[in-house]
Amino acid sequence: MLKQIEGSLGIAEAVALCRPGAVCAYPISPQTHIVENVGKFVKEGKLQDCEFVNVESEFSAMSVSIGASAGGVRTYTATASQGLLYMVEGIYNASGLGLPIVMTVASRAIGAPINIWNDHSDSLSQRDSGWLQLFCESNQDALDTHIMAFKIAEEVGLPVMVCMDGFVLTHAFERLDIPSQEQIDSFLPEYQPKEFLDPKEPISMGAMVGPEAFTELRFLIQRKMEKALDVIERVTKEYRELTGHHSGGLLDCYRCEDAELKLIILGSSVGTAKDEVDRLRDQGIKVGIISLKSYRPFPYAKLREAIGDCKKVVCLERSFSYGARGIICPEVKRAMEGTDCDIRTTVAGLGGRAIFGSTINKIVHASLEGKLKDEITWIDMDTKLLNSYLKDAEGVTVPEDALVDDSVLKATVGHA
Amino acid sequence: MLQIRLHGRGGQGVVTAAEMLSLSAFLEGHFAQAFPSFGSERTGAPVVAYARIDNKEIRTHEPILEPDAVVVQDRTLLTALDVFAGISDQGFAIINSAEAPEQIVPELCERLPKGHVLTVPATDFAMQKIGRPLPGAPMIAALAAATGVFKLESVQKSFQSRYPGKVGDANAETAALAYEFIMNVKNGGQNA
Amino acid sequence: MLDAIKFYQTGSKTVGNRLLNPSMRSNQASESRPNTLISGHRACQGCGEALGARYAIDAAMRATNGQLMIANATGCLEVFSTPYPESAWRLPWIHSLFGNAAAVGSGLAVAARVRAKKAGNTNVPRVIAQGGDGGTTDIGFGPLSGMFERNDDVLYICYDNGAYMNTGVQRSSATPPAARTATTQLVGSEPGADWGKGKNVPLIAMAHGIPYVATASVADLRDLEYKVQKAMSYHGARYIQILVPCPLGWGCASSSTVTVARLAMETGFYPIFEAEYGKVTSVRKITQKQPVINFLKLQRRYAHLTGKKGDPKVLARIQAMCDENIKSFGLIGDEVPETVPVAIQALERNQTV
Amino acid sequence: MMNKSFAATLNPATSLANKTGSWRTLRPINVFKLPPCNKQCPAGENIQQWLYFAGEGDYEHAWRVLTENNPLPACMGRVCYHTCESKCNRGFLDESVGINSVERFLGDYAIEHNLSFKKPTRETGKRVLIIGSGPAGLSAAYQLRRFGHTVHILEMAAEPGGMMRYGIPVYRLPRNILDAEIKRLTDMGITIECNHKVEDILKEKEEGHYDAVILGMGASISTNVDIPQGDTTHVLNALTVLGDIASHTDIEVGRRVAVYGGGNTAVDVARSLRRLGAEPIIVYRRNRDKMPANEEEMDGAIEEGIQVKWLSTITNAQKDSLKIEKMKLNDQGWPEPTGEYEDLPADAVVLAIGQNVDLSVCKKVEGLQTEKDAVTIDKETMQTTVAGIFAAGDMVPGTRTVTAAIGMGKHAARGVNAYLKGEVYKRAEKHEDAKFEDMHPWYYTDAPKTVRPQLELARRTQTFDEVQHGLTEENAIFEARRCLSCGNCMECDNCYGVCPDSAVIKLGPGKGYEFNYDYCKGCGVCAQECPCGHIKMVPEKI
Repeated sequence: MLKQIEGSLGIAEAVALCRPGAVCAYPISPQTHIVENVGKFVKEGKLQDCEFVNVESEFSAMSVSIGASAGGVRTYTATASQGLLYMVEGIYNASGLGLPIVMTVASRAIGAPINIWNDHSDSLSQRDSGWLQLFCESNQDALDTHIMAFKIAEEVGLPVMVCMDGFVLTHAFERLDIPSQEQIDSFLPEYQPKEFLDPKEPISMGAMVGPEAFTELRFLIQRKMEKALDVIERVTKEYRELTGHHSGGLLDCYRCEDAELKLIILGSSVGTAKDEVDRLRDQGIKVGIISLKSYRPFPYAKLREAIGDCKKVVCLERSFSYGARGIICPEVKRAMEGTDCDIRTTVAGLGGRAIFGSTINKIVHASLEGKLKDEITWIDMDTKLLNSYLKDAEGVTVPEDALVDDSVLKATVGHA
Repeated sequence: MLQIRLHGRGGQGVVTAAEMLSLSAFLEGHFAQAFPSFGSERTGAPVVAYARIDNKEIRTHEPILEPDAVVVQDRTLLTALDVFAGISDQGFAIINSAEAPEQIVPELCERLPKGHVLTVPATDFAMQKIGRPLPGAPMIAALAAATGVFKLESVQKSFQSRYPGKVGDANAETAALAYEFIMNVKNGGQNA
Repeated sequence: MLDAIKFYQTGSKTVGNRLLNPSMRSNQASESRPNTLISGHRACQGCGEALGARYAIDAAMRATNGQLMIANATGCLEVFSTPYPESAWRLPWIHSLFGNAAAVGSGLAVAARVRAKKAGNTNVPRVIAQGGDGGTTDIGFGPLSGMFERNDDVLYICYDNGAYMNTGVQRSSATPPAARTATTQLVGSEPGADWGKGKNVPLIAMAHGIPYVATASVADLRDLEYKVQKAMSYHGARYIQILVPCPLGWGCASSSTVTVARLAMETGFYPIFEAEYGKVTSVRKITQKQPVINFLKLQRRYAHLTGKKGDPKVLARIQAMCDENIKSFGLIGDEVPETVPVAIQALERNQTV
Repeated sequence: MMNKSFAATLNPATSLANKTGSWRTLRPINVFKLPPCNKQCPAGENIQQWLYFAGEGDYEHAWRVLTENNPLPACMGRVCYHTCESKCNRGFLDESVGINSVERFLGDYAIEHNLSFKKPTRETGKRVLIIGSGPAGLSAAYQLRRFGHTVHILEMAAEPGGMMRYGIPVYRLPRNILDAEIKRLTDMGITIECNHKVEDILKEKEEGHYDAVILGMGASISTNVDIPQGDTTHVLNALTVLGDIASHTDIEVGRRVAVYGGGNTAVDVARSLRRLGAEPIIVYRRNRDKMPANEEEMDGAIEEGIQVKWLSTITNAQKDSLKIEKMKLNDQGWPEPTGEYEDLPADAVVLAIGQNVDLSVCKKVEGLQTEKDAVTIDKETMQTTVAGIFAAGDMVPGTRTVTAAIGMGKHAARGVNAYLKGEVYKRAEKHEDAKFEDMHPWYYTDAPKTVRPQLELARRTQTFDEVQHGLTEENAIFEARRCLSCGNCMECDNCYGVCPDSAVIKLGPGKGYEFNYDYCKGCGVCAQECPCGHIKMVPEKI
């Protein structure tokens, strides 16, 4: 059914279609609208046999989710940014216990300084947590991915984070095609927990495991992750056939055929970039996009195949690893090890600084013109602002960035 | 693709207006998109919202730098911000005011084609029908009248579906007033 | 005639009593008690927490007819009961984290209700969340308070031994003043834990207005069992804090676990009471009042107070604390306090000023 | 079955594979200590144990345990001076347990319910002669009969019972009670031949084909002192007076009677005379503290209006009055004359200063050694210096009380039994003492001793009705339940409950507990919390 609704409401509808037994959340922007709507569905009876718990912190949101999942019901929660970090201990715990919780991360920057706007530093900080991390291009993709996430999580036996860009997607009003309850019921059967707390068959979950078995347990989680690559593809295929929606998957290629440059992008910037790639193609510039949908598990083989013999790859990263470089780029390099593919990365769109088509355009041109000199390049840096500080503080300046676009800076929040 | 930027202040329903605008277009079979400027929308603070209307899937999520139309819900913003920044030469500007456009934005009136810069006393209409200064419905109805891209009925329907009952009806009535007002201007009539 | 004589040799103070009608004997006296925490666990010799946990959970098992599950905070109890590959529990049990037992309990309660409802089953398993004082009064306090205010159907049991024993006896907010811990050592001019610090979680729990709050001790089994049973008769958030001596952390003989807990009650050091909906409804009266020195002298954590070099001023201060407890909780006499007692820390802080 | 996660999910109760018993350096064991009451009891009664069953209301079981050592509980529940109570550990807590009154309750219960002793399952064919049917003789006969021996008692008096019949006033021991308990013994097959004074022990033994003999004659001769006297003043001896009262219930002695002596006999005489309407006054050479008479009996005498002349000796008995010399106690507590005299009006004097055994018959036996007022015996076997001849009761050195006689009779019987099998009786080694310090007094709720309802004082002084009433069943249970069960298990389940490792196994009612050494870590909480001191921690062999 087609609806013109806010992305958050679409996610809430998707979650409700999956018939969870427990949903809990703590308010944090920009995730709030999702759980507000799920809570409403529970209260008005649209979502039955489900309890909505208003907890006092994200730590408890994850903990209540752990309890509910261990208690044998399908469990959902959502968070972002600081909230995600506040529940980190529980995040690792949920995956260690193999609980198939599905959680939306409405991706947002992490403070200090406090910043409510979108980037990927929150979700990517959890790359080693043992959760599957699926990124979404659009609200339709996010809606569909949530539904698939439950099935994937339950098959794999690990929790799944559905990462969708905060505000950009969560607060965007768009046309969404919502599958019918019958469709989803046929796709996602009633939840059958692999193990749960049941007085009929008492088990002790969460034992202390020492050196004698810890490595093996870790190995088994990694094995689940590797299996998850197949599961994601299979579930995606099934879902696409059911709905006709081109959502999900490990990664998605756009105009990659004969591309001399392939951009690797995660999240909502993919859509913006697609429009720009169309314009560049119209100008005869052979550029394509690989939209990375599954960051964990990382589809090394699939990505290598997607890059193929293209000699130039540029990543667009909306997060950063201090003291190192990008976070995505090293993974891409690992995928392309042994080839002569030139892989570089750009950092843009931090803390809500918008990514425009023009941003993509600049990156493409800079790459093709050999202006991306280092492995990593900061895009749309306000060097004037930077230098005004550096001059006073340290008596030095950095070179003015030729790649900066004043209108971009102006259009971002705070300039408006 | 038609790109619209809406300016207003927190509490005036700017984001809702953008959403209703997208819904109106959706109801007519268009692809549409609306999104706020992702701020924390405190009452009284300047707020920006965006909307896009197209006949194919809208993939981009970038903010609108070069709008085809600008809707200004609060005329006090005219002196505070460059609300018309990037507006295309064939663009439309709808301003919430009882005064004539020539009196408040004479330069813009000169730059854009005749009839593309319009004022509408949306707050007055809202006070008449809703009893609260919520100019969203009349403003987008005015945009509908000015551009002809979507119909008054769609605007009314979108508000009525969002706010079933009295509030929706009152919004629909204000929308009609504004629509009539602009059609009247377009047909050579004078501002009230 | 036998039943008419209410005097049973040891009255109700022992675990069982062959002279009592079986229906009146303690749960622990039963040959068929559930032993939910079974032998083979790795608790230290004389572990009060192991004892308290079995007392409490067995009682809850009886109260719920075996329809019970547990969320356990990180801590000694968790570590000694479930080291891979052996579990000492005989009921559904989960350990998640140190600070989240209350919230995991809430989640389990949700799941139990939803599953029962879906299955058309009216018999909903009940949930106990449990942890030590560190996991309860400190790191798990936020989730605990959240569970309370939502009135989630969880009984939270805090096994209070007054310090972080699992990590090597560090101070918690339940550590009493002047007590030695690894982070409040017996050095300096005021050895041991500081005065005027700490929090009284039972009173805080009462301030949430939850249906049931109680303190108990491993030295009064029947009182403990009664309280657990009573707690299970309520739905909503409930809190029981059980004093469980730690021979290691307190520096007492492993055989003294129950004795030292008893002295904590009989000296007024640890008031035993229950409260319903925020109001104290009964108080366990001291049966043979003893000076606090009798409690302190069994424990090396108070070695600086009880030997020849003991500081009489500090001792007097602890005695005053006990006397204040006796007064404000009405531990002697027939009365139940009309108003909510004031946390003992208030006295300390007032004196500090 | 659930599909369980690797390592992080465990099966229930798998910890049983971890045998924590290996941690132990101390091992708890059950010890059976000797309660002070049992230790004190001259009859060797297992008091703690029979109180245990009495407290449960299983009176027959309690009575059977009691009568293992004492066949005369109804009598003993009346006349025993119950020194056990003075040793009772409960005395440290509040008041001693009223052991004696529970004993009497059980004795009376057995009479009321016609409980009988079991006959021996096997007759040995051995014949034992017992001389004297007093408590020592009856006790010995009972124990021998239980062994299956044939027992015949020769009694010189007209009725059996010895001093119980002729030395103890009826108000303390109604004769129907004594008769009932003797009858129960004869029902076992014991034969008693009265009015048969033995003149020649060996002859009796030989003619009767007895395999062994036990001498159980009582101290039936009153000790005399020479008091210069005029013709008109009666000077009588206590046993004659008591015997006459027992036989005729009424005698003429006089109105004002001085009873000379400070022992139990003196008190018995004084209280008996009071009941006959006389005004007895006890004359004793020392003070109350040094008085050997039972304290309770003395209290009763004073309550009944009997006066006492302390620190006094009678130097001369005149018509209507006695000359008394005042005494004082020296450093050793012995009386010394002061040379001060006074007159005491009195119609008669009853001498109650001691009794002797008639040893003349013993002296006829060759090789039977005697000493001052007793025959010489082996204290272990109770055998005299002549093989096959044993002695018990007043005959042998030691305390001359009914209770002591019963104890000695029991040991003599065991001595005989061993002798008949060609063995030498060796007494069982006594268990370690159960001390109050080993107990856990906190566990015992305070409960005062139930005081036996006493007869109105006035009534008591005018008749020979029993002074002490028995306990009601209610009181008996209460009293029995006051027993601390010193050093012996009372099945309170404390060990079973307080074990943090669930390593104590409860075996079921009456069966006690077992330690599960597979899991017991040796913490010692069970031992510390055992109310009775029944558990001891002993070092583990490492």
